[in-house]
Amino acid sequence: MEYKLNEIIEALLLSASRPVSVEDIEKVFPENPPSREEIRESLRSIEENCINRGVELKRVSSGYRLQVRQSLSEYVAKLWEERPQRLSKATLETLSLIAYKQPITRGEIEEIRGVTIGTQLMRGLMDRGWIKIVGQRDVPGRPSLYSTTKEFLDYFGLQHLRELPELPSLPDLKSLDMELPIEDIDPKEEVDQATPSLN
Amino acid sequence: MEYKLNEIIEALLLSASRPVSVEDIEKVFPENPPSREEIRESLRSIEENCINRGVELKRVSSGYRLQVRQSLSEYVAKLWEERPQRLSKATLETLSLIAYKQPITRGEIEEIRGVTIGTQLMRGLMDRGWIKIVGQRDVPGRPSLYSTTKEFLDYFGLQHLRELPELPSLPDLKSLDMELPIEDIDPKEEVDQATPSLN
Amino acid sequence: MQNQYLRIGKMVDTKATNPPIEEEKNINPRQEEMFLATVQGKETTLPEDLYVPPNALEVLLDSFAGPLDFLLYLIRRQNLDVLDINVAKITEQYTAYIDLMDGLQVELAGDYLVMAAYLAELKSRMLLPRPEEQVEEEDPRAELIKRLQEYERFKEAAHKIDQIPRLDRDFFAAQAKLPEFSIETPLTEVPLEELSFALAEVMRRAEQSQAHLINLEELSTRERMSQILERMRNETFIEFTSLFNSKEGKIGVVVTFLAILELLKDSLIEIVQSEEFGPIHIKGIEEVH
Repeated sequence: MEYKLNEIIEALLLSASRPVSVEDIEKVFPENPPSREEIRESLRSIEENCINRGVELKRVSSGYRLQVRQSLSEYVAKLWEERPQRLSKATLETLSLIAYKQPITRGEIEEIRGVTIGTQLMRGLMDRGWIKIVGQRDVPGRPSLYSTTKEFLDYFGLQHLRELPELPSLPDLKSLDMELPIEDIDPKEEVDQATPSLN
Repeated sequence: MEYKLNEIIEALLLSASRPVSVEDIEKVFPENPPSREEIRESLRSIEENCINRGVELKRVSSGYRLQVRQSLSEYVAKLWEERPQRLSKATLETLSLIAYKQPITRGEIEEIRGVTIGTQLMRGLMDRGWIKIVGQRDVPGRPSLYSTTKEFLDYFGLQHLRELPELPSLPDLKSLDMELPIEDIDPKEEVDQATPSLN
Repeated sequence: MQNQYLRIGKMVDTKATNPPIEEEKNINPRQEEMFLATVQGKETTLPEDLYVPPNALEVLLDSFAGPLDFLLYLIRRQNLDVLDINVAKITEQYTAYIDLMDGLQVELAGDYLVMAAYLAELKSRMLLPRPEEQVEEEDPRAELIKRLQEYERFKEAAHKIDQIPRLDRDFFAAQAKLPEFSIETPLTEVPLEELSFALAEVMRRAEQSQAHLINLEELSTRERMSQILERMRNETFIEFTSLFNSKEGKIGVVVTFLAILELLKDSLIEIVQSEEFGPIHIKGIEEVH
């Protein structure tokens, strides 16, 4: 059984696009879940078995994850350089929906685009570091909410989302002034706003 | 060195988000790349080491992929918030027509299916990278010819088109004489007419 | 509707007598009962294994991939081989359904009407005497049969393809967290405008542009929503006031406040206060166990 437990946990770690917590592991067992101690024991054994493998077990704030060894990053980078995939139309549309409508679930993107989105596409965007999961929507299935990242902004040379181009079909923007008295703000203050640090 | 090669290849397999080919692996070495034989040897050893692990090495159309052992899918599926999309009848029928009769035009698909095919359906299939345009038929309007892609095979865990299930055979219609009672047809003849064609 | 003399067996009766809902449930006519529909004086049977609520025949049609699929269903229901079909009878049945749905004002996909026209034409061709010299000409029925057979092959193939284990449904690709790395040759340059064009196109297709107009103000709010959510991944409770940064000025405060309201509206956060006049905290929605 413990043997099998290692296999299951490894499978979970390698298939989730996010860190996996002990509670997550507990929950995948429909009945007779292993004890937390057993799960932790199994995680320790997976960690030990990673010696001489391409990955290592890391503990982060929200759980555990298997991560490609940093020492092998040069090879991974080469693999990514080799195929400078053009961004497909599907990718661009998905990315733009996440950028402009974040936080948004995959289902919501699909609804607007009218076509289903392959998991690969979402993973591709995550791998590039352009999008990340920021939470779950509180509906059945608890779908992940995606938002764009700092790397996304960096890539496009932006500091803030609001620097994204307006939508071509956008109506008169002057209506914005009506709602917020921009004139009242000291221009110096506005410069300060360029660093909204929440963290 | 060979030892290290296993680690590197495993790292590549786990970081590509697509199947990895022997050529892909060869190219990540800036100098002194291992020989293809060494790479294949290493892949075999990774495959063997997968026994008692949660993953297995599969060969698909565009290369090798580490995937969660299918027997563990039930656990993994529990961790996924979003249930996988079902493919609609329309999508499956269109996809199978393209798979078995490629290259084929949209009009030809419509004729056999007896329905008009929405642009969304074709775009959905293109978005997911399962079909592509490979040319134009030389008839008025020069309609696009579609075929399936390697990604289509990858998605279904196949290496070749010929691994697709056999297309049900079409009984010969010449033997069909509406004037004659059906019983007159030799049943053996019908069996002989089985001519599965993958084109 | 009345002028179609439509009468769908028990269903109409049931409705007319207005039985309590429980009773309707008890009837549960799904597999067993057979319904008779009378359309313009002709009797036809509705499929036994499909319960067809009045005015919801679209549901029936939705379960077919198209008119050929529907025709095949009609044939199979009589346990007939495609080779064995009586074209005239099938045509009649098919037409009866189309009329029935037309009578119920179900919006039919054009494909079904095209098929009806095709069948009618076939029927008329069969009524015409075949000229002696044109022996070569195919029996018009053979044409229909050929189409049905060809379609059925791919219908089956589609079914088989659906059974093949596939990625993300039956098996899962293994993937680890990537190490940190920087790519020297950058990925294909994407002009920023392409992003907004991409979105504009999606919106146009979705024909929802009205509901989805996004202004720059909204973007700041959305960005802030993401930031707050992300912070909540690490902290369960965040003191309300700590979300505001005075350095950001009035606009910053307004944007943060709007973001909190949006998150609240989307049920992504809760606002809690442990005691009267105590500090206000925001917290994530409890995980459902």
